[in-house]
Amino acid sequence: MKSFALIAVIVTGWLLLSAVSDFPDWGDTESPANDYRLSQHYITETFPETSVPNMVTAVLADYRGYDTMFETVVIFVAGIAIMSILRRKPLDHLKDKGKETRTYKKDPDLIIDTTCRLMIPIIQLFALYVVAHGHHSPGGGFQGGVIFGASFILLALSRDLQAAQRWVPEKRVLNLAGVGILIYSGFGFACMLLGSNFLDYEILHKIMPATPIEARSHSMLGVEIGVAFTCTAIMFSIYSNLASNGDMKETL
Amino acid sequence: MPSSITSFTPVLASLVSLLAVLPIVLLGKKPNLREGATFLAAFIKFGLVVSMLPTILAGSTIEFTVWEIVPNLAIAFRVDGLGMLFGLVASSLWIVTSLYSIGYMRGLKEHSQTRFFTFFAISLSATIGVAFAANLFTLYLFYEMLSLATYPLVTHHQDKEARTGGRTYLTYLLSTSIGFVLPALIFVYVKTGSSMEFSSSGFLSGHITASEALILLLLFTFGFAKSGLMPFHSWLPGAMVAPTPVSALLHAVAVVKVGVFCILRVFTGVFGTDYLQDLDIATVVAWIAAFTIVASSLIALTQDNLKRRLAFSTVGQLSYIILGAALLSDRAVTGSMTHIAMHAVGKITLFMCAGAIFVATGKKYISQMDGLGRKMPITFAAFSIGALSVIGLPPTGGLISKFYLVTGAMDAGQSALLVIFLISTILNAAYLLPIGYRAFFPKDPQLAKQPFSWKTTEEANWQCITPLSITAVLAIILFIKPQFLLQLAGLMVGANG
Amino acid sequence: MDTQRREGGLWQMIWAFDLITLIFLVITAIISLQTKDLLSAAMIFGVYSFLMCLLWAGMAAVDVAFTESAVGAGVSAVFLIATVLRTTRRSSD
Amino acid sequence: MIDQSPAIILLAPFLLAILLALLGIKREWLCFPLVITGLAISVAASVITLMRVIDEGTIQYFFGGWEPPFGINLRVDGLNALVALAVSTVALLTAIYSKRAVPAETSDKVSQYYTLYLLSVTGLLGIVLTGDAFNLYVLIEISALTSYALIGMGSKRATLAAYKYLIMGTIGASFYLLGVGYLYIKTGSLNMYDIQEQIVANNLHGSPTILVAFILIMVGVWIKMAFFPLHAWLPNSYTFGPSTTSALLGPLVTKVMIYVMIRMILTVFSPEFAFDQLDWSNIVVWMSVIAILAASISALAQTSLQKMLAFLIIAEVGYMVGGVWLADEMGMVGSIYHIIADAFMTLCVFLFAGIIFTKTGRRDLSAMEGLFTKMPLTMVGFLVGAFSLIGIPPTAGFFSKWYLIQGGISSGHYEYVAALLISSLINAVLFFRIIEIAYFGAKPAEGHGHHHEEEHNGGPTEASFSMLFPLLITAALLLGIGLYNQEVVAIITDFVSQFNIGAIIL
Amino acid sequence: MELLEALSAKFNYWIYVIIMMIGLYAMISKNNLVKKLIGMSIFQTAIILFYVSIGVKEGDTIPILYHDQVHPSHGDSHHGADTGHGEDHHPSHEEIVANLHIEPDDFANPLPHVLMLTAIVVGVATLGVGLALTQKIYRDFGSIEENEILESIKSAK
Repeated sequence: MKSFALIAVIVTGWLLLSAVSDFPDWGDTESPANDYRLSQHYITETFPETSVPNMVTAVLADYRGYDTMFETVVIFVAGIAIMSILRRKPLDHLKDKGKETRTYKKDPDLIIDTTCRLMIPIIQLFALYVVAHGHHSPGGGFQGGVIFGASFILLALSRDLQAAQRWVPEKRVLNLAGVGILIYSGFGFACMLLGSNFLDYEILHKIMPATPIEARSHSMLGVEIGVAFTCTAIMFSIYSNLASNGDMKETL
Repeated sequence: MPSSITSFTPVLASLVSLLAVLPIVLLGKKPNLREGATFLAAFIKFGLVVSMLPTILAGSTIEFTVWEIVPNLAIAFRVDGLGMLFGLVASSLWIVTSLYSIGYMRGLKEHSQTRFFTFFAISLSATIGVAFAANLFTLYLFYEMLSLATYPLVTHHQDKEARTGGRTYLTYLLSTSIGFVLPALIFVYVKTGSSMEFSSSGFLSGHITASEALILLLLFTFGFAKSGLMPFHSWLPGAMVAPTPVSALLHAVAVVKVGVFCILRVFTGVFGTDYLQDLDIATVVAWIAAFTIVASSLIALTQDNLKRRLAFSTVGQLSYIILGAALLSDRAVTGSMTHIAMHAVGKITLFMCAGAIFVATGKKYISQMDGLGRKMPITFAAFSIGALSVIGLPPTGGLISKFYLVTGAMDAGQSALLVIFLISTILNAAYLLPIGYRAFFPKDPQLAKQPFSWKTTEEANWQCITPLSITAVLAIILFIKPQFLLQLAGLMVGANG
Repeated sequence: MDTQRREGGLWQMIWAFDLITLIFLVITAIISLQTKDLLSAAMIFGVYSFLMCLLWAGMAAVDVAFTESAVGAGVSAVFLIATVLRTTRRSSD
Repeated sequence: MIDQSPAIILLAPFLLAILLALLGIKREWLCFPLVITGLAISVAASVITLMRVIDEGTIQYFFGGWEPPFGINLRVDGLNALVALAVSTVALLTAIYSKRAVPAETSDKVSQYYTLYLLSVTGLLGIVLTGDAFNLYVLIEISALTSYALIGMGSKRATLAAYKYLIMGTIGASFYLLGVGYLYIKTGSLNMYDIQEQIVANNLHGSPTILVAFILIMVGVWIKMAFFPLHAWLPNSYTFGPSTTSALLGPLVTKVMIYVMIRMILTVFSPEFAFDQLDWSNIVVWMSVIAILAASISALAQTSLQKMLAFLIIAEVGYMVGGVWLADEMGMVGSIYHIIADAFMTLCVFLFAGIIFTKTGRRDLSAMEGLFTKMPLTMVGFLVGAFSLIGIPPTAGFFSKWYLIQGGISSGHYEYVAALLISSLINAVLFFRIIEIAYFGAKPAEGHGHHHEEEHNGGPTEASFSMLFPLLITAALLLGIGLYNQEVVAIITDFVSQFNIGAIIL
Repeated sequence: MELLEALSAKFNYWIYVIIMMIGLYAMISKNNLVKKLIGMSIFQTAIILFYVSIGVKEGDTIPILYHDQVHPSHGDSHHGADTGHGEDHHPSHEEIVANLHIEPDDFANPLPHVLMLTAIVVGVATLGVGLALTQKIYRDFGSIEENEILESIKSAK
């Protein structure tokens, strides 16, 4: 296997490198990718068309919003997939008790506990800020969602899984994830119902107190919130499945 | 230019037995009604075929295009002389065999009779479909359908022997038809771009090179392996594990005849005899056929199992037909077309006799049949007539076709092949005549002394005896009145010139 | 407005920074794959991700860097560690 | 009013998947109707779209109202519309089959299973419909991730197979992504049609970057479609996964990937580049010949039905790759027609395998003993599928083989023709082996037998309606597609002729 | 020196290939399932590196418009709260756009960034699923070494 791998790697590497000399220089402003009307349009027209200064957010949630919806679905799928692969009823687990188990209903360490107590709300607040301010600064639904999810992971790490589950029980996690995507696609379907293309937010100005361009901006915020919901839920769900080996009982 | 008439009749003639499947399956629990349905379908089919006879004899053809299935390529039917001839043989013999198979199946209390009759009917549909196919494509469709529909019949007994026989059967037939015919077919389609309709002058000329033509000819000749041409013949003795009616109808009449019929079609309708003559490639096939004739006759001599001996005899006789076609002279082609009918009648008689013997006595081997003629006089009388016809002796129809073949060989200037005809006729006589002779005049003096009396006969049931008597008589009638067959064959050959 | 462009020296610095980070990236990648202890491998993978995130930030891809720091260096590493603890730390290669 | 039908094709299963995830956890009875609803809508929308494509030609649908290359669009032409219809129909039929199979095989995870199922179908439909190269990658990943889970929910060995699939699949998808990156660096665009325009406008056909991009995309797609030397992930995945999974993924994943290959060659790189300039046609056709033969022979060696079928899929992939690379119009038409025909015939035999597995709990061939008398209707369905795979008229398989051979002959690739025929014969052996077992029993008695009359006691009985129905419908469809192949081929020819492949090799 | 320049101009691309090949080699040759997944992540991040490198422009900045470009007057930043009534503190969107001068070369190409956000997410999703499968395999076979698992399957037969 090793020699095969080596051959495969050398061949692929050679192939990839052979094209490198044909590439435009790194940082070249005149390179086709940077010079083509596509990226030019994204840079110059994003704000006029959507009134969002963060081009990445605008392209992500509007121009390529369809992609992003499926990106959210990827996360959702990962969550469901991991759950369906790994999840088992606790009963199952009791049968093979012989394996190494590390049940420590631990006494919370004072320093860790206190730090986390302090940190978690701040992290969550920051996450909300990242979501909400994605239009103007780096960030958005994904990052915010992951950070929010991470706050629960931190909780689960510092205490144990049950502690975190009190906040986000398994059932609610799944519902939250679904609702997230539903929010996202809901914007899309609303556009369809109003007679426009899927995810063509402009039409939403009919039901929003906003101009068409602002409707885009607002809708983007909406879908980012949807993304954040899904990310939060799924990140925590993946963690809890992986950390408990699927029985949702024990933590690391 | 012969006129052509558009009519649904040929389609119906093919479909009628397929439609009969429904009542046969539904009436599976009531044997009498079920067989009634079979008979009804058989008679309707025969009637339909006969109804077209006058038109064909008048020199017209009947056509019907069902469905254009691939661009420029349709499932289409057309009845011409050759098709009519074959259609007549197959449909008339179906009636006879139906009666016979009822006797046989009931006599032996076979299992799964409904399945048997169902696939029997489907096979007949396919056979008539082949007979009336207007183009190579339709021909191929029905050819494949026949291979598959006969598989359950061949393996009817569902025992180990049947499995082996069935395996050989399908292996040979499918591998040749998929491996040889299909590529040849598509090659022809690609090269000519035509609808591949048979025409008396062929449709290949001008589209392919000489070497391609040779390859195509060989692909087709070997591809239609139902014709039993060596070296693709060994499925045929293997398939003799089937119940005798199946052997009788399908392996003496329908299946193998479909094989040679297809080859005849290829020679006369696809290449056209003139084109083949120009290319001078048919001799190869002629010699392969000649070799098959002699070799199979020799093998037949050594067989003790009656059905196997008949099977090898069939292999040889089929090659007569191929040989006739490959000689390319008008008379030879006429001879080989008529031989389809003559041999069919003769061979089916022989097979039915073999079956009747088995039903009555359970005997399969020739060595056991010493003196049996005294117990089964009708059967063995019919057997002898059938044997004469197959050998080609008067007063049977076999003589007519052999005569045409031999004179055709002379026309073609193939005197070497005349020797083959001679040798094989002697061999035919050597392996067929002694059976009948021994049955009546046993070697064993013990048996020879027994006095003959009608009261001590142990014939099989009447459903078995009647059909074989009919076909035996038919063999003689065809000697006396072969005209309409010759006329049908002449239609094809005449159109050639 | 031009003051916001990262002209001249700043750009050169970015270039140097880029180069050094790339070399470190290769090193961490190799170490992470060669370590027999899976827990260390997971940790070093976290380092790798973090370096990657720095690199991208240097290339003005702030959103990507942000995501990578949250997802790659953060959550991915946690997932890996969780799995290592749930299975086994030893690795034959 | 904008016509939404192209979008609905994939949004319907998508929306229903989400609703299912929300509502189905506690209400298991709700899962099945929701799945059927979603897929039925999808099938209906596919039919409408196909009709429109036939009437009006290519349809575009702009997500977010942004015209390409700025936004993502669906671009539906004759090729997409047909494949999308095939995908949604196969998914619907498999879903009907799954009614009993899924609760039996995945115990308490029914709602998760169905959610993944629908999302997988969404992914596949999205791949087929999208006009954006990067969007295709995202959807490939969706269908891949769902597949890993759908397979991994099976038996013990399925998990390992899924893992292997995950590694191979990720390599494949990443190669594709990298290829798109190489295209992007040279053209600056992501929309398939726009990429082609840019390649032509900037005269990039000679650029090594474009060449490497092409190789990367092809290799990536070949891995995903299990083209012979890259097939290692497939057999075990489709053998040990739940039967519904095999029946969904077996017919679809490889076919959709072949669609991607065709789309890339025709639309993105242009046939001139792929066939004429590169002149790889011979090499790839020979590779496919090897693929066909090797896979067929491997199939012969299998004792497990599912595994045998899995190898058959690999052989069929060889057919289609070869057919595309014949660089012949007829070969291309044949390959596209074969995508559709093969989707249904593999569905047919996988449904059969699933029924046998649920009924007998066994995967080996001897499980089929005596089935002709015990499950006659199931066997009828199976026979049609088997005949189609062998290539016996008038099933769809015969005609697809017909067109492929036609392409092989007219382009002069006789080795390909020979490989097709040999593989047909091997298929015949494979299936008649099964038919024999079903007909004679594994060990038929010696001699003249009447033994079958008494053997009616015990053993499996006819499959339930929900399993039988899709099988028979599939069988009927196979015959239908076969008999009406000209209508299908007309649509395909319409699509293919615009690329003028025949004129390239002169 | 020319070589060095040629090398340095495309240094990112060279290194991305190297990193990618490290990952690919690990994916194929490593026996340990977790190692394979780490290799996979490295492989994927290398591709992301490649994409991000495409979008770089010499002297560029992050692809977010400057605050004073979007808010030329000193109004508060709650854009969208105004619906364009044209009061001095709240210039309408049209007015801002009319005064907006964006030099494309100032900003990094945002498109690769967008694409790579997706790729990162896909990467973590794949990693998660892979890890879940690994855990399940460990549960079923008691090992995460590929050769040991294959042997246990063989011996079980």
